[in-house]
Amino acid sequence: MARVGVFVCYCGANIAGVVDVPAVVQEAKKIKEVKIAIEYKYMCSDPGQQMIRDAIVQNRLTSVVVAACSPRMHEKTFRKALSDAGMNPYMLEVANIREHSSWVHQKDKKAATDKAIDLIRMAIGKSIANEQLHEISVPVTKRALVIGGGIAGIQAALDIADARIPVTLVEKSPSIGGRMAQLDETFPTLDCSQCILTPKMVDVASHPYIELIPYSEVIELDGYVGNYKAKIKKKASYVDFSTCTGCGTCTQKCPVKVPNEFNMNLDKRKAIYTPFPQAVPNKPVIDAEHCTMLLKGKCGICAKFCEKGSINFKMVDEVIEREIGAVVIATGYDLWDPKPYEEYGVGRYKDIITSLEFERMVSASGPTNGVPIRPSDGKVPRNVVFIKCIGSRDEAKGIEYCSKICCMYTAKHAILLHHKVHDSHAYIFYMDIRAAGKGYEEFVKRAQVETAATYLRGRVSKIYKKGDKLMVRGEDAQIGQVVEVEADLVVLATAITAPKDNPALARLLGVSYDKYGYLSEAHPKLRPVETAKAGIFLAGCTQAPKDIPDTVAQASACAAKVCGLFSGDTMKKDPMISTINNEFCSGCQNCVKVCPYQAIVTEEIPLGPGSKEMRIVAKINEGVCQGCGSCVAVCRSMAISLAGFTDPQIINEIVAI
Amino acid sequence: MDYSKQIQEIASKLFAENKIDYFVGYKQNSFDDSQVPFLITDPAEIPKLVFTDRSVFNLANYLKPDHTKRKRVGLVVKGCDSRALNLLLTEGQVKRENVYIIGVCCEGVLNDKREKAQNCVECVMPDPVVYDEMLGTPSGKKKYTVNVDIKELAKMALNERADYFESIFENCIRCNACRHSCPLCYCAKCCLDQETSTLYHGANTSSGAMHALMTWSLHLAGRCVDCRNCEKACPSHLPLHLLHKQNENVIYENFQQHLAGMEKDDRGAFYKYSLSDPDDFIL
Amino acid sequence: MNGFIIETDKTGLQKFYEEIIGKFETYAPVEKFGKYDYKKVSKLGECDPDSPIEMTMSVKPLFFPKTAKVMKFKEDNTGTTVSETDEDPLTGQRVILGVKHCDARGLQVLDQVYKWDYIDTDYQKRRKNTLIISTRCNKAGTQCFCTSLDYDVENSDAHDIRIVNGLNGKIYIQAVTEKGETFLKASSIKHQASASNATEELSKQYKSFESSFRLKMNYSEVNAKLQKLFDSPEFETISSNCIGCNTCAFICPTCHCFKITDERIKDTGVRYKSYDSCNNGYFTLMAGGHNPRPVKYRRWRQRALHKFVYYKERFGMNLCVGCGRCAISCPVNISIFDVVNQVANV
Amino acid sequence: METEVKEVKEKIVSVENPGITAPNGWQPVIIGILCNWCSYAGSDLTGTSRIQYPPNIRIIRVPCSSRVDPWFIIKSLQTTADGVLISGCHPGDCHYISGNYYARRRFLVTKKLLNFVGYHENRVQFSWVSAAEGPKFAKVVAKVTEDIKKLGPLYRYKKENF
Amino acid sequence: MNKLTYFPGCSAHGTSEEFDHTLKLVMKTLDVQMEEIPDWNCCGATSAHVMTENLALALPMRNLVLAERLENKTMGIACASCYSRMKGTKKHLDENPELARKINSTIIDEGKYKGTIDIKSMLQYCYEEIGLEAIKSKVTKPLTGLKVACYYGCLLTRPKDVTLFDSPEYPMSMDLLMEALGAKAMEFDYKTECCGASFSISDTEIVESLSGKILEVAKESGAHLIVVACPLCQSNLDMRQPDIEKHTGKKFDLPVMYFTQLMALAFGYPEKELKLPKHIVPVEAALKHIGEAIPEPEKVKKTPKAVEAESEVE
Repeated sequence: MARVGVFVCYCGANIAGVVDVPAVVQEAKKIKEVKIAIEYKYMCSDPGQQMIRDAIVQNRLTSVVVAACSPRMHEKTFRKALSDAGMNPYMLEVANIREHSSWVHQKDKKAATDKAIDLIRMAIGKSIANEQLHEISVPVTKRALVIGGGIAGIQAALDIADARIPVTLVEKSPSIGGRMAQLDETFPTLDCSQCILTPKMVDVASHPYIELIPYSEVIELDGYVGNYKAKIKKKASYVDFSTCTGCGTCTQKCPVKVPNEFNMNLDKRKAIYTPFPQAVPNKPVIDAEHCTMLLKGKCGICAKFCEKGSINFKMVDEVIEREIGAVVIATGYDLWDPKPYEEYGVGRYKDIITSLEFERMVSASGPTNGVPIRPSDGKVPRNVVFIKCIGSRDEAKGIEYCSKICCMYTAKHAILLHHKVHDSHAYIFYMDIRAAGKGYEEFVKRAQVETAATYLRGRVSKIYKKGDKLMVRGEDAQIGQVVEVEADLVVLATAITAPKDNPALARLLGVSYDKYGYLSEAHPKLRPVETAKAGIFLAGCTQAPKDIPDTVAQASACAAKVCGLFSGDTMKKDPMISTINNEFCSGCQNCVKVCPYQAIVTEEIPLGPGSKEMRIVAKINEGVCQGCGSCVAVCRSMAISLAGFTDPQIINEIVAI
Repeated sequence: MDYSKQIQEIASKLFAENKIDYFVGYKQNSFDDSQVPFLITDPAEIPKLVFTDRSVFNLANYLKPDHTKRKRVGLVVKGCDSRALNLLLTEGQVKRENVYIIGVCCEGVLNDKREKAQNCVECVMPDPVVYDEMLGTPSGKKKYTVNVDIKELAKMALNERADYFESIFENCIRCNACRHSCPLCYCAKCCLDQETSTLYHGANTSSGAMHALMTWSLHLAGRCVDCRNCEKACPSHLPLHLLHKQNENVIYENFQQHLAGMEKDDRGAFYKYSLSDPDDFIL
Repeated sequence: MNGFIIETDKTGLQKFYEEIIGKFETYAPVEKFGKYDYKKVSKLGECDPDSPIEMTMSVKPLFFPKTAKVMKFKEDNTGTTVSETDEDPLTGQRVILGVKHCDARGLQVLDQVYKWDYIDTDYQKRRKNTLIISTRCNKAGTQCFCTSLDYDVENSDAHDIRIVNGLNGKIYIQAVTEKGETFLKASSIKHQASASNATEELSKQYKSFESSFRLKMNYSEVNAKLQKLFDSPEFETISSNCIGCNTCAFICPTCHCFKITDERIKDTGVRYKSYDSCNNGYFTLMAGGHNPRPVKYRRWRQRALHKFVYYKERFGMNLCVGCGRCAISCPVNISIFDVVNQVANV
Repeated sequence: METEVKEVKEKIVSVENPGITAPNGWQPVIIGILCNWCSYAGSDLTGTSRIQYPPNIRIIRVPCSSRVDPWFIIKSLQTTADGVLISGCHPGDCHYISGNYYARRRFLVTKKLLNFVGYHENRVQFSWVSAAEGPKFAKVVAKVTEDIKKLGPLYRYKKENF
Repeated sequence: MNKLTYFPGCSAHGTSEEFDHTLKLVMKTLDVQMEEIPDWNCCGATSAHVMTENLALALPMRNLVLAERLENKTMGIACASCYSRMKGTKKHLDENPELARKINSTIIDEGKYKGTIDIKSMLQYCYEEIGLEAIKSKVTKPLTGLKVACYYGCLLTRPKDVTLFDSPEYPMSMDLLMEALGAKAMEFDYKTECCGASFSISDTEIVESLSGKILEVAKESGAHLIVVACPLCQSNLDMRQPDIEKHTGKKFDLPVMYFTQLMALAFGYPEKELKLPKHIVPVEAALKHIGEAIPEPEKVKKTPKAVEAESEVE
């Protein structure tokens, strides 16, 4: 005989403001199995939980229904309360009367109350059919996989490895370093990006617990938290890293010149190249799309000059496997292509460039040796106009969100411009200045005062050519007038976008992503570094635009999560998985066919007690099963049931309304 | 078509070579020209075996019962029967090495009114799709045609159709002959019989019958081979094929012209998917 | 007792029927999906009292429906409250036309079990308030064997009024019970006792009817033999053909096993009583998990012996009335007749 | 954003049995079965963003749309529901990789079969709602409620229901 | 010979007679038969929709209905304003069939609105349906040496989702057309800027400053004349030029010609056919440039760092 306790939460006014809680409690009391029904302001608070614990003990409850916010919010909290009271935590059901009633039916109090009552009735019905469940523990493989070798990936890898946990770091390009390696100096301290990054890169290369696999991609991931198996494709580099000394002769001799993507195509690199001087590993790779040897079978000069004979044109892609327990995704970001801004003449005027191009120019190791120039004629610009929010916060042409870092790096650029070209002047068109962060506002001030950059609040409506100048016409909203600036160079602060292959990666890893392609965290506030898929974590801009400090912080957070996950040899697992009733199983193996995790196998059991004849039945692998229930729905003989979502539970809900 | 002789020969051969424990065929009924399934373990009975256009019953059904399930069985199958057998093989209910299949290229069987049965008129695959020995000459796969009754019913107004089906469910006495006569209903214990399960709807009301028959037909969707054993078994003469043909039709039109039991290792439409499946009915 | 006989013709009979249908709540065989079932009729056109036995369901459902609400219940914090169902167990008079003799006998057989240890009041009410007018078949169905059983088909008293189509084209309406007689008297049909040769005509018709039987057996002998054949291996061979569907039991005029099920919504529910069958593998499954009849042949043995031995022992009547419906409806045409004979005559 | 459904004034007739009209102030009961990862999260988002929608829906949480056995739908329609809405992740976004593809097939066949035996096609509806589509969820619910209000109460196979 | 339903618009018979005239000539050469819509009416222009929306829809709809009667695939419209009204209306109606039925009922005796016809500006028609190749082939007297600035105005390519033609910000169709005729289309950033047409009567101040800017930039680009495809643009830039010069104190004398005029010229029609006298700013001087060789712009000397982003082999 079930004995149910019902606990209705006011959630301050969130619920009580719309739903007539006392009435709800009265209704609940009417139900046969209900032994106690009480209301309280905040059930999730300590006193609230105490009430539940006491009620359980005093009324010898067999199951508990909490009517409050979404189970996705506080299920864990209340389960804890149950087990504290010595009750199986899975005897809890949560009726979601906030997100599903009070918040969405604010106009219609009566209906909201009725609905709340029904939702509670359903929860009671379900809870009666609840079974006692116990956490499952599965072994974990203590090795982490970090995808992406930018600052996020590097930081995460280092932190995990420092905890003596082996890490496999996979980087798409020939060298780690990522976007940060392209930067000149970093706000707000203006310390040299390379100087702070390269030591970390070297640490990665030399760390005993880090296995660095550059020029490679993850192509497959199966398994489950603690027991993933990853397939990694090492792209053919045509250079044998084991023998190559990185002397660089090949690069000098190579006759083929290719736009240099590291320098935003502002200059050329060779077909065999290392992306940049401080690259890690500092070994060249051959760019198969341009190498004449690989394309036409002629040339091969690099091979001739390589004393070590490390060049091998026969080399092919290689797929390696790694057993891992957790994944950190740190794939960074792309830049938005400003083509749609036709009224600016983007694409027609060489002297309109993007911020990252400017960044490369002012970088001492950059294509112009740190001197900003006009791409059209190579002259050094005097008047430079910076336009912010190109693509960001622009629903018509670009994307809704704010890219977060543009305000700061534009201020930085103004300062750098001043440093490099003393008689220059920077004009900055902006919508708002968003300088939230330690020392950020001061930094912007510095740009405005020290370098006397002219900040103009307003959008640029037009850029047209006048002689070899660019006339930038825009509104200065503060004086409410149209202004025109005669510019030598225009720098567009283009938006940050999610890497274009993020969705593909997300599907491959089985994590979700938002409409922009950023990977989604499990909870916006409370679980910002986890994904919905257990054991997969997010670091850096792959989740949302971030500056370097935030990225590093998140990366370290990931590391902490991974270490936590690996703290024991086994790991607790949610017991809501499928179980098979051999009596009913007819061995048709449809479940085996549809299971997305190959969690179901077959076994032979005796036909009857003591019988020699055998029959085949299905068998669930507890560790692998994720509890999706696909097998349950395809089992015609209803031999499978999914703990926590059994047929009786669901039907009880249906008939309880 | 009359293959009685050949079948008798094969049967005796099989018994002689001790290839089988059971032989399942047809025998003449004592009181009229209809035939009944005939299980023999004793070669002496072989002469009673017959096969004509009155050999209606789908013998694949006889691979279900415990006394034959794990024995070596020789049996006679028509086109549709062989498709059912194919599914039984795929779903691991029968071991291929345990059955010796005599496939007959069917020319259609007669119903009690002595006219060609509807499912034979609309038959897609008269030839056996799996067999050890074939009798007759294959006539190949036929074009799929939508069942005439389905077309008729589709024309009806919604509430008329609802009334019609309610009358069907009302006349059902839930004897479950349909299920037991279906070769593909082999579950250890049918979900509809599990008193403990929530699917159990024992009451013999029209809603109970509706619930049972609908669930049943959905469990057979994409698997039913249209042998109409169920319909022939039904003591209330209910047109049970309607439900199955409807599902078959939807599946054929939407899921790459899928038909049950045609290929080896095909479990039916619900146990695979295609990215291009229709999505327009979903908001 | 056999009351007086009225001699009339087709039209006379039709008038008689029409009058009844006009006056009383009347049930008669109505065709649906090519099968005759006893339904309420409002005019003679709808039904066919002379429906062929092979195509006709029995009248059992009119007294023992395929499903019936036993009670309603409601559960809340005050406890469980049980209430009557809204179904009426028939209080007004009702007449059934075209009942087969075997079915009528079937009712007599059922009476035994329903007025035994527990009195099924609903059933009794239905019986009491029903007047049965049966039509004697002219020709036996392919599976019929009523004549070779333990009851006198010719002078059966299982029905109130008997209608016989004489070979001479005349139709004879015979009152069998007092109830029938008073009913007949009350009817407008002219009821002077008719030609003296009526009785001969009746027996003539019966003779020809009796001669039309394909299946015959010596009941007492079979019954006697079967009593000793509990362990006969024959049951196993016979049952091998059976596909274990429950058709035979569900359409049998005398099978009376049922199951009890509850259907619930919210806090209210209804308890149903519906047909069940001893052929069902889980029929005898006990709560503890033990099942005395796990295999088919044992269930078959139960069925055969219950019909031909046990019931007879307990109630002095044979549980099978020889209508042959089981054989007709059986997908693989297994006939209880063959079964018992085969077992008995090995 | 407001998605209130205005009260239907005139007498509503049950499409399946035109004999029956709804009692005054009749409100349909709609059972919504949502997958935990996308649609349920989406419905929570609808709540957190305070988007209003009609109160007729009663939500049941399942791990994945592939958990939904067709007879949940049949059972609902036979017992408490006037309509059913089932919602899962968009194709390709299934948290369990392929669940919703299998579900999609079952849903189509079930929908057609129910319509064939005499349920209006709008009684049972399906949707893909992602965790980010709070507004869409509200829209869907509003539409479904609107539809089912038009269809009137469902009586078929419910008359045994006391 | 392909047929084209033609809607001239009010200006065609007045201020932009030369446009209409040359257009007909050009189409003859390109062997397109123009069928003017019988009994066409005002498109409603800017005045109708300040009265009532229904009127603003009914007027163009009537024209559409009449046009559909002629059963040609396409309807060509000379005036950009008419074009915008018609196409805008059609889109609006097609999106709201209910409204369409309502409006249609008011002019039902003209016939039923089907929404079948495809609406194009004459420029669009030349560019898309006839094609530059066909036009090139007809050129007998190429306009080499003539530098032109193509001015599209605000309506030809906007709003994007209505016109569905060329880029709304920096269209190139007319430029390419001019290149096809042999002329040189200069890079002209103001090709879609507002000329202030709506204020051409009410507030000339604005017109002068806006159109002034356009002329200034056009001059800056080194063009000999401005090419337009819209009567309103033409009248604004041409007719107001003297005042603008007064207003800004700059000297432009930039003739403003219709693209069809130049086409006619290139197709070998005599100058008198162009009805040049109708121009306020004299054209003759500009046309003298035809035949001049254009000096190659001196190569900008590249610093080693200057960018060329395609791969090369030494």
